[in-house]
Amino acid sequence: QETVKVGVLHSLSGTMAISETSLRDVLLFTFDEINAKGGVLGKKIEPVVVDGASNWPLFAEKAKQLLEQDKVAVTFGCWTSVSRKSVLPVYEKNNGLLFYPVQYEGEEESQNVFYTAEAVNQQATPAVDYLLEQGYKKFYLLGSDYVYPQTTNLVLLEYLLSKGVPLANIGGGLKEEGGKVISAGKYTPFGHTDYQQIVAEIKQFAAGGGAAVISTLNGDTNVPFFKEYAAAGLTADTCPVVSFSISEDEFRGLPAKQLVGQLGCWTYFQSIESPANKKFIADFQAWLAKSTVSGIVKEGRVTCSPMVLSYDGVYLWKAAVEKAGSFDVDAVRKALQSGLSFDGPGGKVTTQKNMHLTKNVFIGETKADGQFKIIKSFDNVVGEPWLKGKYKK
Amino acid sequence: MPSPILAVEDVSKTYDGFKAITNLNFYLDQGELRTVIGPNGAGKSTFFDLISGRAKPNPGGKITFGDIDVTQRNEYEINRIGIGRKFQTPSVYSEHTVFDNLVLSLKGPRGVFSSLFKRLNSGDRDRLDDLLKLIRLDDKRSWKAGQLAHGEKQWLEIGMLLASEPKLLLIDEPAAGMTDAETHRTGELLLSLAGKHSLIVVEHDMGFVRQIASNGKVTVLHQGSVLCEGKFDEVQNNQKVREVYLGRGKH
Amino acid sequence: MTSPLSAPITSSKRLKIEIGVVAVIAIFLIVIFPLLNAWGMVSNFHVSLWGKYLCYALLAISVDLLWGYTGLLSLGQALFFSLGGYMMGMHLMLMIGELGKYAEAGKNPNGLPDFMIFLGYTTLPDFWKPFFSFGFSMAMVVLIPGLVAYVFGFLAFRSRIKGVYFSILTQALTYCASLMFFQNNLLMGGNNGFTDFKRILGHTFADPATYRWLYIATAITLVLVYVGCRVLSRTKFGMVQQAIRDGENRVLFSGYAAAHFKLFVFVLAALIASVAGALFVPQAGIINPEEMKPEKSLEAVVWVAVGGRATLAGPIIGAISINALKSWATRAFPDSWLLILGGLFIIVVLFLPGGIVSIPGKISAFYKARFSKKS
Amino acid sequence: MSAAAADTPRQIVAKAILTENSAARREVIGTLVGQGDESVAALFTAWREDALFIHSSADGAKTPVQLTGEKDSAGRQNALRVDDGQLLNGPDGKPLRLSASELTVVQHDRMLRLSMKAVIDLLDLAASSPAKRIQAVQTLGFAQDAEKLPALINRLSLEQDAKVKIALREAIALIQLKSADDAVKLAALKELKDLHTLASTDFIKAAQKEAEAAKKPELAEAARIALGAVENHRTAVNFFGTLFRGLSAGSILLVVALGLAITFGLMRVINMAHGEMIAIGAYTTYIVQNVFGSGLALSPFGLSFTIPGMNTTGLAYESYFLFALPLSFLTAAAVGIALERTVIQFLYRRPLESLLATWGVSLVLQQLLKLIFGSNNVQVSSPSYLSGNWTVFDVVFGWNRVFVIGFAVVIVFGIWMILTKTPLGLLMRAVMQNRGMASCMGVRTERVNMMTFGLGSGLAGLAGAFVSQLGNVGPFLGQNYIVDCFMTVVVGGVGNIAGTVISALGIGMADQSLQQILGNPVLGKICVLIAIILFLQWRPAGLFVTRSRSLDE
Amino acid sequence: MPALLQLSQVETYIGGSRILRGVDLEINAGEVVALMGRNGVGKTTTLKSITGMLSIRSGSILFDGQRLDKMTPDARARAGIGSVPQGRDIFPHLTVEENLHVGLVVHGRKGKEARNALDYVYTLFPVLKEMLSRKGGVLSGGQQQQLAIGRALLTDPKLLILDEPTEGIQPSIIDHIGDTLKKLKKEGIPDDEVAVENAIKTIAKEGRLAILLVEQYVDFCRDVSDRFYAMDRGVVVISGEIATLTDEVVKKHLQV
Ligand SMILES: Nc1ncnc2c1ncn2[C@@H]1O[C@H](COP(=O)(O)OP(=O)(O)OP(=O)(O)O)[C@@H](O)[C@H]1O
Ligand SMILES: Nc1ncnc2c1ncn2[C@@H]1O[C@H](COP(=O)(O)OP(=O)(O)OP(=O)(O)O)[C@@H](O)[C@H]1O
Ligand SMILES: NC(N)=O
Ligand SMILES: [Mg+2]
Ligand SMILES: [Mg+2]
Repeated sequence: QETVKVGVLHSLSGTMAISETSLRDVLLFTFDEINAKGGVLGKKIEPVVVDGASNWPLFAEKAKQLLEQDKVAVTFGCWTSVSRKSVLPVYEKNNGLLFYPVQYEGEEESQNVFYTAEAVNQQATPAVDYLLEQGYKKFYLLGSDYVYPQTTNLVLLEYLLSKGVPLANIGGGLKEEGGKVISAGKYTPFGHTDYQQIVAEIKQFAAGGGAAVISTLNGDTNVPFFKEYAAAGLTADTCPVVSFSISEDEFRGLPAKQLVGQLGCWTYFQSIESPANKKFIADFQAWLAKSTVSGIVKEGRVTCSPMVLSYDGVYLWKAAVEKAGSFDVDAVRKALQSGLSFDGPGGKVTTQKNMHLTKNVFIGETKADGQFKIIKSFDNVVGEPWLKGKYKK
Repeated sequence: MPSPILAVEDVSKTYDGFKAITNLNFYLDQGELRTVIGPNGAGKSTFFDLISGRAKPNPGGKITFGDIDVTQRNEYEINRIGIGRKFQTPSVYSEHTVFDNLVLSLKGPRGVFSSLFKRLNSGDRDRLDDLLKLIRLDDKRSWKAGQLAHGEKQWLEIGMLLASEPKLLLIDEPAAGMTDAETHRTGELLLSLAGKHSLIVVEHDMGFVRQIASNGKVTVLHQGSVLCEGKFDEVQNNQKVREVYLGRGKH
Repeated sequence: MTSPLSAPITSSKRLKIEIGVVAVIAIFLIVIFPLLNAWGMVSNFHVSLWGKYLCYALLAISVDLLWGYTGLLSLGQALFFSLGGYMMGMHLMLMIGELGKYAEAGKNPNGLPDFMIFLGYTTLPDFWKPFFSFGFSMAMVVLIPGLVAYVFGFLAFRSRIKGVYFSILTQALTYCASLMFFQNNLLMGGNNGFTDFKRILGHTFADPATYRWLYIATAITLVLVYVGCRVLSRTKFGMVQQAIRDGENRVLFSGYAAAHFKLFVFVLAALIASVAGALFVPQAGIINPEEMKPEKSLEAVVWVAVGGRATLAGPIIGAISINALKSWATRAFPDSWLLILGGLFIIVVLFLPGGIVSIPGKISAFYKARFSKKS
Repeated sequence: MSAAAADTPRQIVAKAILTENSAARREVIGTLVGQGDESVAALFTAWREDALFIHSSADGAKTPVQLTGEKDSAGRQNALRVDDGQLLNGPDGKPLRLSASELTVVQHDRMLRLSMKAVIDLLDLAASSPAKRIQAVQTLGFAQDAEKLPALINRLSLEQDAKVKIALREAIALIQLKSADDAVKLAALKELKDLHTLASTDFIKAAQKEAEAAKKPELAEAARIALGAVENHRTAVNFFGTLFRGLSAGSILLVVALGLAITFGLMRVINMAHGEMIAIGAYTTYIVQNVFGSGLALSPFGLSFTIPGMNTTGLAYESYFLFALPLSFLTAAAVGIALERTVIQFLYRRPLESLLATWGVSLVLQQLLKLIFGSNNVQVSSPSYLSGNWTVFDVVFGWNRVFVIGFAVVIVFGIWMILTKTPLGLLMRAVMQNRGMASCMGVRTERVNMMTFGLGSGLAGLAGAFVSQLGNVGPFLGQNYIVDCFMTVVVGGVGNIAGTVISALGIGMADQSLQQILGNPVLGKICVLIAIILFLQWRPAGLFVTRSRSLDE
Repeated sequence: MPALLQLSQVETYIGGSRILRGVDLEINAGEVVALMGRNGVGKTTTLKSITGMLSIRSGSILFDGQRLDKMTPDARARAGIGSVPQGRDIFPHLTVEENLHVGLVVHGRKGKEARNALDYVYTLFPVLKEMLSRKGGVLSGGQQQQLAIGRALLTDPKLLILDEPTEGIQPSIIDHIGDTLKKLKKEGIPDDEVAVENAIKTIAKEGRLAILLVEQYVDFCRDVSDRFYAMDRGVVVISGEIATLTDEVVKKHLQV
């Protein structure tokens, strides 16, 4: 049987492997699932897995290799924005197609990338809406020192101000230059291990009650942060933390007991009680159990939003290919932009003209078993990449 | 009286509270060959360290070479004004050949840029050949210096010192590890240098000291300062010197 | 190792052989390989790939100049590589102009780099303006890293920091710089750095010929640097350099100001690395602070060690072979290639202390030994 | 709206449950404030834990119930009526047995829980634990609800505990800030000035603004003074807090760097795999934790196997950490010894190459850890005795931090004893300074090398057990520490344990103070690095230079 | 009685070049043997072959009935070979006292035995006692040499190997060392103190201490040795009773 080559471009080594390996796993699972049902346009998917190794020039090189050497029909990949930025010119130059599955800062809309990712208005602003509704008055912005948190916080700053929150009630610090706010919030480098100072600051910030932390801390650094947070006697009751980068997968490495009641916001939670989701989880677990792919961990696996958005991406691509009747990128793009829908584990997702996705947004509260209890949902939120300045008064 | 080429005045050196040199005064005339002896730990090598810039004296002391205050200069500047030194433990460039060791030591400009464009001329080559013969390492010129035996390294280091043609030579235990005959040859070599160069030689081999100090002065250091100074015989018969240094033996 | 008792090989004969070999390789790299590409026998992908490898080779030479020849193990060479890259990157960013993302979206009337629009800038900061000029940018590729190297080297060598202290200090320097460049308000693109380049000297990056010319420029630079370093190592300067490596303190007592020599080499190596970085960035398509991380410098050290320290062919061979291995293995063994690479380092260090370049010598020594036994 | 006087607290709760609108529901709950009994607290807890349900009978009547007791095979339990606490009877008059899946869970949201908390808080005013009482008092105070004032004043007259008294005074003053009477406000501000609690900041600021807006200079001035007192207090808190944080950051640095001070400082092996030794210690802790719990399943290299657990709970489970400490040491030491035998022993004469080989080792170990445990971080929970804190005058002393400081003191002392007071230590130092000569004197250098490297690696493992309590545990954990470790050892002066101690504490202190001053951890870190560069200008061979006279050291 | 140490046809290579070309050499218990020769003939190489710092390519080394050449250097040391290398090899960052203690620790000498042995070394080299707490690395050259000899004595050797022990040492102490070597050899007891007397006994072990001495200083050799060997270009060229070390022999074999 004929095959179609599909690229998988994630970091399987280096610092980002912590997050990205799971996406490789779920993609392989999805391909198997589709292949078992006959593939795409009658062709079996032949994955070409490459390791970007958390190294951005290497990402660009691997992208080139996938497009120019392997001639893949589509690529699923990237986690960090900088990796996406580094491969973007390659996709544009070769007119390739990349599906990008991870919450990101927006300010971009390439014809060669399909963003299944959460845009800022599909994650951060709904979460803030929820907090405001719950009566929180003070917000401490904390993030890792890179573009996604920086951008998100700048957007949130405008958003909060537009909602009448006074500047004095926004913690973490502002940096102004020439009258322009160029940074809002507190930032720590990747791999930062010492949050004593920041937690002490939050403790004082929250001393008078009514405060919440909005965290865009990335991966690893959440662990020392939350351990310190708990050690300082701060809890979800005294000052809740809403995190945008902790999904169920990251949660596996966190001290769940000490986090109970903290908040998360995604377009998917494993705890969604829908038949589609239950089936997805069961199938994925079954696939893991019998998988022979090297380096796959079988125990204690969970599902999370970036995984599901990767999964959705593959099916959307399949739908687009089938609609276009061809693997040709221009045809597939056209099909994608025509508003295809797929009933994924997180509910229905619909493609938009601007290469983003309309989807449901959920707010969840962490539980001791590492799952989120869904406490609020927003249906069919349209993904908007250009948010900076939008809420400016 | 000619002004001394080296004047060491009231110099002390303390290491972690230990006084290695105490109020030392020492003068060396132009062209003089001075022998310095003294018990182990008397401060002879430290004395050389101070002159050659490896160590700085305690504040207050003065060391002048010609009219230059060497305490204000660092090692390579001191070398460039004409003070060369042979160390007590042989120290050569072990990864370089014997020949290159000498090339590196050859008198001439020492700057970065001059070294980029330096070529050996025939005069240099002749001089190097002579030196190799003198130190009897002619047949080992392309050996790596690190492969030489202990005594050969001693000779090589002497050769390096000569190659740089310093005004003042500081020679620490040149005879150590040499056979009696070679020791004698070294002595003759040093004597032949005297007059044109000024030398300070440290040695424990009394036969050798007798040989090189026949016309010159001997200084005895003890506990960091001068115990006595004079002709070889005077020093040898000095009761205190016998007590702390020579012992009851036949020396 | 040559036996001290054996007659020294006539060095002039050796030199002639070497010149021949270098010339052949140079012609292949500079002329034949690009021609093959133009004729379609070598893919565009491989041209840009080899262009990058050659940049890495330059970086490796700069490391070896310091470590192999002068005994200064710098764990910060990637800093100079990146600085060169950033200088080139600034120029390339300004060349994007109307082709950028914000411009496409109609939000960038003044042709600013996208990240500035994003930070709310409407006019270009002054220090960016001269970088419109290619010539000025190239001058900065030399000046800025040279200046950083000079100041740092001056301080370090003046106070006689050496050995691991020097290594750790250079590591701290590059780490510090990477943290600094991560900051958005430095106006150097923050964590994303510079990317999405569109054209260089009027040529668009969409055209494979652009990559070919970049490749040729890199190959020429490499050959020139190789020859230059080779000549340098044969001068008296080279001798002093190696003397410093083997006995820095002794050198002082021969009248050489070791610090001046070290400073010269350090700046020279920084310039080589910087030029390599400037050539690398247009070919790789991105420069960001990640490239300044200490690990990157460490990687370059490993290339040198694997290739063969204190030789000039060694770093080139090491850089190319390890990166080629990496390119291949990240595709062929995406899961376990680091295991392979790590194992390789261990094996090379344990069993091949002279690196890859020592293999021919080992083989010939082996045969010589067998031959001499028989006779 | 007010609840009918006849309603018992239980009935009010039942009524609230049946109220659909969430604001209205909060209001019903609000009527419980200041009254109620233990049963209300229990009901609220059940509510929060999703154990309250609404039972709809066939006739459409809705009854709130709580499910309790043993589940039977069908998952059914006894149902207690919320309104009277009695068993719910079916139409046949017999108690019904219901299963959760047939019932509708009573929903709750964050604000509702806060309302419930307010009720419980007042209950808690008389709680036996002072900490609980303080929390209750603070919640009431922050709400600035004048209605609660009498309850608080009443409590103040009864209260014995000094800390609770302060909290009560603060709460009363905060509520009085809202008073219409300027004199009361003034007195409240005075009181707040005397108390100068951090929590009052925002309230005083609000009062100040209000006073300024209302053109009441006297009040504004009082507010300004009160604020000044609070800020003074804050400065003191930050100062002592920074001291403590610096000490603890330094201790952690010390703990993680000590192993390297041995393998690199003493042995001169540029040990890039040090970080992975830390990771091994941390993973050992993880395994021990799981063995004490329910076990662990792993599937490295496609093979699956299970490590059985002991299923302990409570204190027995939490004692896992005490076992993990020695085991982390031993595991890492064993790996270190294996490493020494296979790789390091060939490199003693080539220190710079040891850097490359150990870097290779570190890559390999990272990959192995990834293959065995997966690339995700794993979860290590802190035992309760390490997860609380002491708060003295608003300075927080986390127990984990205090423990690390104490532990650092212990191991530094231990290492110092071993190295300087035991024959083994003497031999170690002799071998590390001159292997050839030591062997000529009969020292079994191979064994000493092995033990020394084992000791260094073991210490790294021990550090791993500690950092597992403070940070993440993943295959790349070591990378977070390696740069700092080398920096610490080098700044202290290679080969000098005392130097390592001082440099670790110095860097920790500098880091925390700069962070405090600059308010930016990144800038703080940059400044520390620059300070180190400048420091080495002054001391090019580290803090403690071990001088030797030889020309080529 | 077989010789204490016996080298037969020992060949040693350094980095591919053959330095020793079949050295034969014997030392009996209680004997002082001088190994002489010009610079670079292989004396140090011979000693290193015995201590194990260099491994031999062919030939054999027997010590006390054991094949020494198959043992590691530390096993050789524990078998009873003590050495003072050329260049001294002091542990630079250990104090003088610690330098001395290393030998005691390795050979398990404790308590009174250790104290006596130390006292003996202090009598031999009084300067060491004054410098106990200073770092070995900062001592003067001569002081280091004394420390190296003292340290070797404390390992309780049966055979003491000295590579140019008088190098850099002041005349009075050379005399002192010479006397000591003679005393050790003759199991003589110094006429000073009882403590020293005991110490000597423990060190000299009833005359079982043999000494192999490399020395350039001919008078010193004549003074202390029983026999001599002279080397040239990696082989022994002449040997015999010390009395046969005439000036002619010296001229022929030891001078250039
Ligand atoms: N860098 C130093 N640190 C500490 N002490 C030192 C240092 N340099 C020299 N000393 C001490 O100063 C004293 C004099 O040493 P020096 O080497 O000058 O003696 P010397 O006269 O050359 O002896 P020798 O004849 O044995 O070579 C010794 O006690 C030595 O320990
Ligand atoms: N690493 C090496 N490589 C090659 N040859 C070496 C090496 N080390 C020493 N040699 C050579 O071995 C020979 C013997 O050296 P050795 O040190 O044994 O001489 P020696 O008799 O002790 O001389 P000395 O009296 O000067 O100490 C010398 O010719 C020396 O050059
Ligand atoms: N897009 C992110 N999370 O980098
Ligand atoms: Mg001396
Ligand atoms: Mg010798």
